[in-house]
Amino acid sequence: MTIGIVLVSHVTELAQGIAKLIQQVAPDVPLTVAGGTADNGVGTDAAKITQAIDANPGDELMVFYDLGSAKMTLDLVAEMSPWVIQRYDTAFVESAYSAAALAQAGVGRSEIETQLKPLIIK
Amino acid sequence: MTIGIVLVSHVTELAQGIAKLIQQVAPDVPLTVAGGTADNGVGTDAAKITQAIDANPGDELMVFYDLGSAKMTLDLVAEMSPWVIQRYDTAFVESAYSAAALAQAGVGRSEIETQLKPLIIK
Amino acid sequence: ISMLDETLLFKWMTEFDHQIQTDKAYLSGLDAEIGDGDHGDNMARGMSAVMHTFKTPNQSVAEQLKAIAFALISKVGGAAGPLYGSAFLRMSKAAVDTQQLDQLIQIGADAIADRGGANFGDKTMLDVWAYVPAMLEHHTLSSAGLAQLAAHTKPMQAKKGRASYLGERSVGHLDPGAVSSQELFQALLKAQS
Amino acid sequence: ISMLDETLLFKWMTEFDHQIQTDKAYLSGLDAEIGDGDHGDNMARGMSAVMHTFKTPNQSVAEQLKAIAFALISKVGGAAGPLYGSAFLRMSKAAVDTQQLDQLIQIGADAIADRGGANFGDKTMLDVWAYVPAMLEHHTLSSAGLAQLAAHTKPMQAKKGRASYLGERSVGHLDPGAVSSQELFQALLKAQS
Ligand SMILES: Nc1ncnc2c1ncn2[C@@H]1O[C@H](COP(=O)(O)OP(=O)(O)O)[C@@H](O)[C@H]1O
Ligand SMILES: Nc1ncnc2c1ncn2[C@@H]1O[C@H](COP(=O)(O)OP(=O)(O)O)[C@@H](O)[C@H]1O
Ligand SMILES: [Mg+2]
Ligand SMILES: [Mg+2]
Ligand SMILES: [Mg+2]
Ligand SMILES: [Mg+2]
Repeated sequence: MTIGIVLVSHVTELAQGIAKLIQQVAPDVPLTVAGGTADNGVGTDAAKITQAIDANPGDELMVFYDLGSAKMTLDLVAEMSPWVIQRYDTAFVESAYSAAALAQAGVGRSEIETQLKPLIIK
Repeated sequence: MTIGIVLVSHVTELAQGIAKLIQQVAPDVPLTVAGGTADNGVGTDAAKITQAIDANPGDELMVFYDLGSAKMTLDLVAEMSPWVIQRYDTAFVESAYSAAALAQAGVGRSEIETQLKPLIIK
Repeated sequence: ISMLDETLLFKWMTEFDHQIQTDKAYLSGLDAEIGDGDHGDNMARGMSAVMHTFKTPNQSVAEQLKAIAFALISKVGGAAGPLYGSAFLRMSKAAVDTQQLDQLIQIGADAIADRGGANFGDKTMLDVWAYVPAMLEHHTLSSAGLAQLAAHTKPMQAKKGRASYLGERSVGHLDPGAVSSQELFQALLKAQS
Repeated sequence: ISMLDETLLFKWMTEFDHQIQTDKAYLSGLDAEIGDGDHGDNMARGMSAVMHTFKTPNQSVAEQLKAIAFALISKVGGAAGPLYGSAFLRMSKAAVDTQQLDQLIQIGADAIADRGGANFGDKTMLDVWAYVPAMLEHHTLSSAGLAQLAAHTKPMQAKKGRASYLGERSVGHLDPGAVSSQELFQALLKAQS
């Protein structure tokens, strides 16, 4: 079961920036992002999120997000999706970075989740 | 005493992305960012951080960062700086957003710090 | 008890769209006070997409509600998207069994509560939606009553959404989502009259 | 007890620069295992800048150490920048009063501990720096001893820096900063011989 990471943000650059940070330490972890509205304004786009989920080749997806409305759109999309999707209410940048570094080292999802516990803040 | 916010990240796009998110809710809060190395690679640049601090017109600066090495460069720069600089070991995106929204509403630094307490994760 | 048929649904959405387009700047202005200042623009974009869904002919109420839901989910771009969207989506599923308006609105309110995790008094759109079903059932729904529901959010402290980041400073402002919901149900009254 | 004068400092940095440029890929490779794979590149960039500082003529040891510190702080771009940089900066301040090498290195080690908040055994460069002053004092500093200090970081679990994110998975790998520090002091031995 390979772990994939999905980042959902209100801002395109923010999602892409975290991706850049993560790819450096986790080049082999499947990573896809959804950021901003359809016209790249500040907000979330259900279609972009769906695409980021569908395009991620990971078997189990760990999804991180910035603010509450991204979470709600994500939940809506996840409910309609056939994939294994787990959403984390953790510090966005820090938890995505940790999860990626651990996944790169071959750590499994439940062990990663244990490590993410102290980062739950929302 | 106006509050200014400074974002220090390993990645240019990440700092700018958070800035975009923040400016929407806190258009009047002075905000400056330092992201990436001098050649915009992944890392931190003391000169960029110094510039972000010097260019911020706020009287007291609240500084948020992503990873530990940004923190160390920031501390070094802050020690040599004549300004009032406070660094927070909090969830990067979430705490910068909260602080900005509160500063925009006219809330003072000590009250903002109380609200940031649950976001201390590093 | 009034029923939701295709005609009423079309009139309702037409009135709501009209109101939202008119009040776009006002709603975004409310959101600027305690949020990010886009609620009117979000809803205006969403309602334009909703009006497009009526171009598909001969849709049942359930089909039409579903199309409305997807338009809102796709186009609003803010928290109001998944919230209004979930309400209409759940209503569309229920509409296969019932067209009774109070029941449908109750189902929509439950969907909003489930999606957002808000309680009554959290200064959200739920503070309007939650009270409308009983008013419909008892034929007491009025424009003044709806205005009062929205006004009640003013002294509340926000516990959900962007305004919750402001803590006590969210007190003293109307919740933009509550005001757009007030307009949604005022549009229903107009459509019924 | 050996003293740090302008000549030794120049030879030391020249040897270190040479070693770092040679081992750039090796050090980045170590960092790729438990970090972000840039430590060799970072140090190589930093040391090139350090060598430039020797172009300014007639600098005292204190002035030269300060110039080295700023070159590292400005150019390394990773955690090693503020760490090595703080060490040399604090050494430059102390060099006004003492040029005794063991004392200066001790001051550098303290600066690294203060800047990074690491303890002994946290799998960082401190696990090399911390033991060098006593070895210098007792004339037991050797290339083999330095290699052993760096090797000791292999079974350690990282508690600081990027490797700490890996928890137990950081065990079994050399710490890249400990290895570059090993090379720093091996360069000192060469410069003294
Ligand atoms: N968790 C929630 N539960 C219920 N309603 C919410 C929640 N979060 C936000 N809202 C509603 O959404 C409105 C804001 O909508 P909008 O401005 O479109 O979204 P955003 O905050 O993403 O910009 C708020 O005024 C509030 O009524
Ligand atoms: N808090 C710390 N205290 C002491 N040394 C540290 C600390 N953080 C990192 N290091 C050292 O820095 C080295 C990594 O340097 P480098 O790769 O240049 O930085 P980065 O991790 O920012 O890419 C580690 O191998 C370790 O020796
Ligand atoms: Mg809004
Ligand atoms: Mg918005
Ligand atoms: Mg590195
Ligand atoms: Mg690095």
